[in-house]
Amino acid sequence: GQALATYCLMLGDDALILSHRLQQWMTRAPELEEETAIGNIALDLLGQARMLLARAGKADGTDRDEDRFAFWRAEREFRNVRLVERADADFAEMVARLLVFSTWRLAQFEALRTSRDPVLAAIAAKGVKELTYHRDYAARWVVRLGDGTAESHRRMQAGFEAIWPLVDELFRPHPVETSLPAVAVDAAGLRDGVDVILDTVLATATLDRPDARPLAGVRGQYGRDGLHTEAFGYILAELQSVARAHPDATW
Amino acid sequence: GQALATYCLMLGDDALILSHRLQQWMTRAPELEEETAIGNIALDLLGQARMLLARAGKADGTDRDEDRFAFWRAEREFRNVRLVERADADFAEMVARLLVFSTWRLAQFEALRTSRDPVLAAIAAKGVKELTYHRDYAARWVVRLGDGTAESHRRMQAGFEAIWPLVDELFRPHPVETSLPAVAVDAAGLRDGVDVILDTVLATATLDRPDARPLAGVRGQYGRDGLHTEAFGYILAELQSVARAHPDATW
Amino acid sequence: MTVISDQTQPDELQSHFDETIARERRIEPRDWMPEAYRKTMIRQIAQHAHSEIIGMQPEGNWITRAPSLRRKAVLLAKVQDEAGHGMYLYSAAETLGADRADLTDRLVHGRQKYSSIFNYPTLSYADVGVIGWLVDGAAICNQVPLCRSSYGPYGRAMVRICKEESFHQRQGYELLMTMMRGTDSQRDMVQQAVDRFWWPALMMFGPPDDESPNTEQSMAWGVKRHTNDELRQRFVDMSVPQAEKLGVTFPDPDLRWNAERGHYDFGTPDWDEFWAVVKGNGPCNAQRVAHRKSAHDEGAWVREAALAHAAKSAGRR
Amino acid sequence: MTVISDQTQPDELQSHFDETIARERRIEPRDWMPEAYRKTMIRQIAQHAHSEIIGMQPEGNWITRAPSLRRKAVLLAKVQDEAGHGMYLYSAAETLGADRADLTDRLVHGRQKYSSIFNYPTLSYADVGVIGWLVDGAAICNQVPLCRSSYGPYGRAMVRICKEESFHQRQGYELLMTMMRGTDSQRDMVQQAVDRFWWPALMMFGPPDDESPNTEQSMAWGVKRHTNDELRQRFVDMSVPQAEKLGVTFPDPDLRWNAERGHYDFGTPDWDEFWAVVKGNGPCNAQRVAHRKSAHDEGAWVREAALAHAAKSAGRR
Repeated sequence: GQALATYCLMLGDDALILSHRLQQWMTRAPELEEETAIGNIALDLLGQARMLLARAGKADGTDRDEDRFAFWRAEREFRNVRLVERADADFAEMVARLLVFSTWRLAQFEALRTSRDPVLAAIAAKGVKELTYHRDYAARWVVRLGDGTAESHRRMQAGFEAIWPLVDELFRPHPVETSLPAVAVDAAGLRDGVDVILDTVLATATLDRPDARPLAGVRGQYGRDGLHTEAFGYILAELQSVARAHPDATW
Repeated sequence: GQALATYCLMLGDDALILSHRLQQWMTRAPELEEETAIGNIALDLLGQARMLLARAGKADGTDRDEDRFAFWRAEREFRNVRLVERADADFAEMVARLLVFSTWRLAQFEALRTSRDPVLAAIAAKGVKELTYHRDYAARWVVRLGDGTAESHRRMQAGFEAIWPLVDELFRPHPVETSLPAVAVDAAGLRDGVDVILDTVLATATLDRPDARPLAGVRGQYGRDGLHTEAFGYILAELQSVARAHPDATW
Repeated sequence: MTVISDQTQPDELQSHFDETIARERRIEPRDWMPEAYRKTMIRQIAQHAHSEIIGMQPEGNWITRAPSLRRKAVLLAKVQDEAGHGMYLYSAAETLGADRADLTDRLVHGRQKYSSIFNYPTLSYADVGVIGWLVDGAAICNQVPLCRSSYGPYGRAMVRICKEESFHQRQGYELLMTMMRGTDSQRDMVQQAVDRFWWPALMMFGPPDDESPNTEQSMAWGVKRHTNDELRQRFVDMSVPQAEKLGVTFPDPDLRWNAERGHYDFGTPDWDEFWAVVKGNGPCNAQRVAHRKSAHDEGAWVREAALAHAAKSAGRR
Repeated sequence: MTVISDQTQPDELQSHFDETIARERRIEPRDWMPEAYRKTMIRQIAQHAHSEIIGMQPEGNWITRAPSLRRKAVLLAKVQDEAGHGMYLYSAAETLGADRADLTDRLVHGRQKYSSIFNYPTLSYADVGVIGWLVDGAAICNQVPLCRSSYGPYGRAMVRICKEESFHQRQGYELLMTMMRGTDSQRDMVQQAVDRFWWPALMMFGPPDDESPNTEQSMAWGVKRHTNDELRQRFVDMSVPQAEKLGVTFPDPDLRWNAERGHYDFGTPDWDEFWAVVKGNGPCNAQRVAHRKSAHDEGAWVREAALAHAAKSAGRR
């Protein structure tokens, strides 16, 4: 059905766009070990995105493939949360976002393993292991940087301050999710579990939990509704440029 | 003829792409006065580009309009020198490039005023005044920054060092130019005049003339041949994104 | 300008000021004025200047991606005009003893406001047109009366600014007209942009009169000429026929002609949203201020160098 | 590993080393080795490591723009593999007493070389395929013999690296095959990429034998197994049929089968260009080193923080 397809796009677009932001770190990371770790995470998320977008094309009956969704949709048709759109100011902001994102997504995927949709359940089962690694990787860096030098502490705190307004949106229930009981996960229900983990990591890292207010939507619309930040158009211009320059090509 | 059209594209693309790089300064300049000055210069160059691209479409008999050339050509079809492609590291690099570019283009346009092609001659006549302003604006900033603080001196020198390898290409004669005697300007012939001016400004600014070697081409090809730097694809992805997303639209 | 001798007594100064206002003449920089008037004017002009500067961002966002070279030139010129407006407005504030660097500092540290409309994102090229049509349109409704501001330099700056804004407004409307004659997806873009900007545009006139505490004093001083609700009504009345001509609708089910009043009735803006955005919690407040601050901070070495060079040059003369 | 007691005399050490080499056995980290051998090995391994790291850039340039998600995943995995290769190679160099931070420092200050091929720009997605096919292909020709390097850790690293490189080469060739079956503009892209990379790929084998002064010693030590010209010929012989199958031509009018020699004859690379690029004057030398330096410099605070945190954690234990 259309609702399931849209739900798959939500989960798929989250992964696709964060993977894009992580791809931009390749050749720019502080150490080779980080190049390979970030590359791995970007690959895992890209893999999740591909399965989810492909699933969307089956679910909505259009049989569109992953590339049709990735390269030929307009900005309004992307359903990712706005958290994944922001360009990273520095490595600290990258790991701050990765910690929040992967903690949240892991909680989602843990619940999705028992989804009534068998494809989603299988994707989730595979993803749980990956996301656990992503979260632990991010948490280790958050702790290292939070409890490292004065400079790294300052940057790590600033990284969380910068992304925190985008966190609330992760737990905002969406009609598409609520229309798919036992298939989709109730986003609001994930909040407590995620909070416990984030608070633990922040405390270990000697960081303060930001109390920034949630970033407002526009006319009650948020990323899940196709309403994005100004950064998003630039992402798509880059992501889609080669594919769109050659509409009849096969790769 | 085709040669005249190509020559118009060369001159037009130089202006179009440098204008793009200057447009990226809007809302980012160090002072409001600089926002307006950079905006003016970007507008002048954009105006020159529009006339030249339109002229190309007449000259080659295809009647393509300015937008057809700007938004629907592939990277290899752009004929601008590589100097205009680089992203500015800072304000100093921006004014360094602007000084070199506008001094060179002014010399070109002064000569083009007597071109046998009446349209080129008219475009050049109008452009000379604009380019004189651009050059003087850039020169004033080069002097201010070169002979300002230790920090600004360092940055200004670094700005010239960064762009200098791209300067040689400006004076490299191209077969299209040599095939259009009395219409096109002999690029090599501009070198001495430009050098005198640059040396004067550099000396006034207490800066050293860099002795960087020219940036190599690839298989003997340079910007004028459609061979660009890696930065160029990203420029086009952004520049052409909206136009290409709506191929049947009118604006 | 009226010259006041140094010996004039405070009471005389005040009554002279009051008389100037009452006769709708202009207060000039060297005239005596009550401190509260000076402060109010500085705040009003600075906020207006800040709005021009911050207002460059939502539109500037589309310059490099403009879909035709003509539109690119139009947009670039417009954003550049806004920088120019900012400059004259800061100059007008300086005639009151304010310091531009200090005002900029207040802006980048979030201690002085700018128009809340710029805290909404621009999400398609249609937004450029809608900002021209509705946002500049609302700004003009607000600003035309300010051309008669009792403070001379501000009134004169507004004359020039309003002229340019009208030009921008026509260009915005013309872009939308062209897009509405284009493809379905262009028409969708326009309608979506209108849907996003209509209510925020109505909020540009400020809170309802009964919640606008400064209106009375401002009107008495001749620095404000109409109430918020009057201007809002004028804007709605002007915009509805334009929307019909364009072929778009406003997202307000209560919008209809009231023959009795001779005006359009319309719904109530979401004032909670308005106050949230004013207090810094709109979709782009943090982004806009951070962007401005980063440009300002990254330009510090340039400004210092210019000062250092000027000092050296002065020394050499 | 052969254990040598502390009392062994220099002459005995040398003859033991010579014998190990002569028997094509491996030198291991704790074995005695001549200083010249150690230095040569460090330089060779470091340059190879640097090549992997710098080689990430030309391909990394296309990750975010890959035209299909499958190609994106393949390219991302490949670039990530190169980071991995860099890591084991630096580790191998460390077994000889080199310090990775020091080697990185030499790279970012232009004091140590990397393969010149990476000083050419990647200008279309076809370049990704051509780098896989020709550049990785040439690298494999160079590297397969190094799996038998007399220095153990390097030889073993090469086994793993060559395996992955072959995989990359096949993926590159497969991309080109797909593109050649696509549109005219895709075929043009492939041919142009081949035209740009063919001669630089031939130059990857180094200067002609008569201008390659170190070859003799390197072969004697078993750290080099074939001459530059031998490997170049092998690569040409291998590549020509692949090009025919693909449907592209190499930009060399002198390229033809020589039945007498049983090899392809081919033209002379532009050795002036080769030496210019080696000396730092290729189209991307400055860009590649500046990019690496900037990543390294911007990561300094992260590395410092990691050290500081490790020290704190150790103190707490």
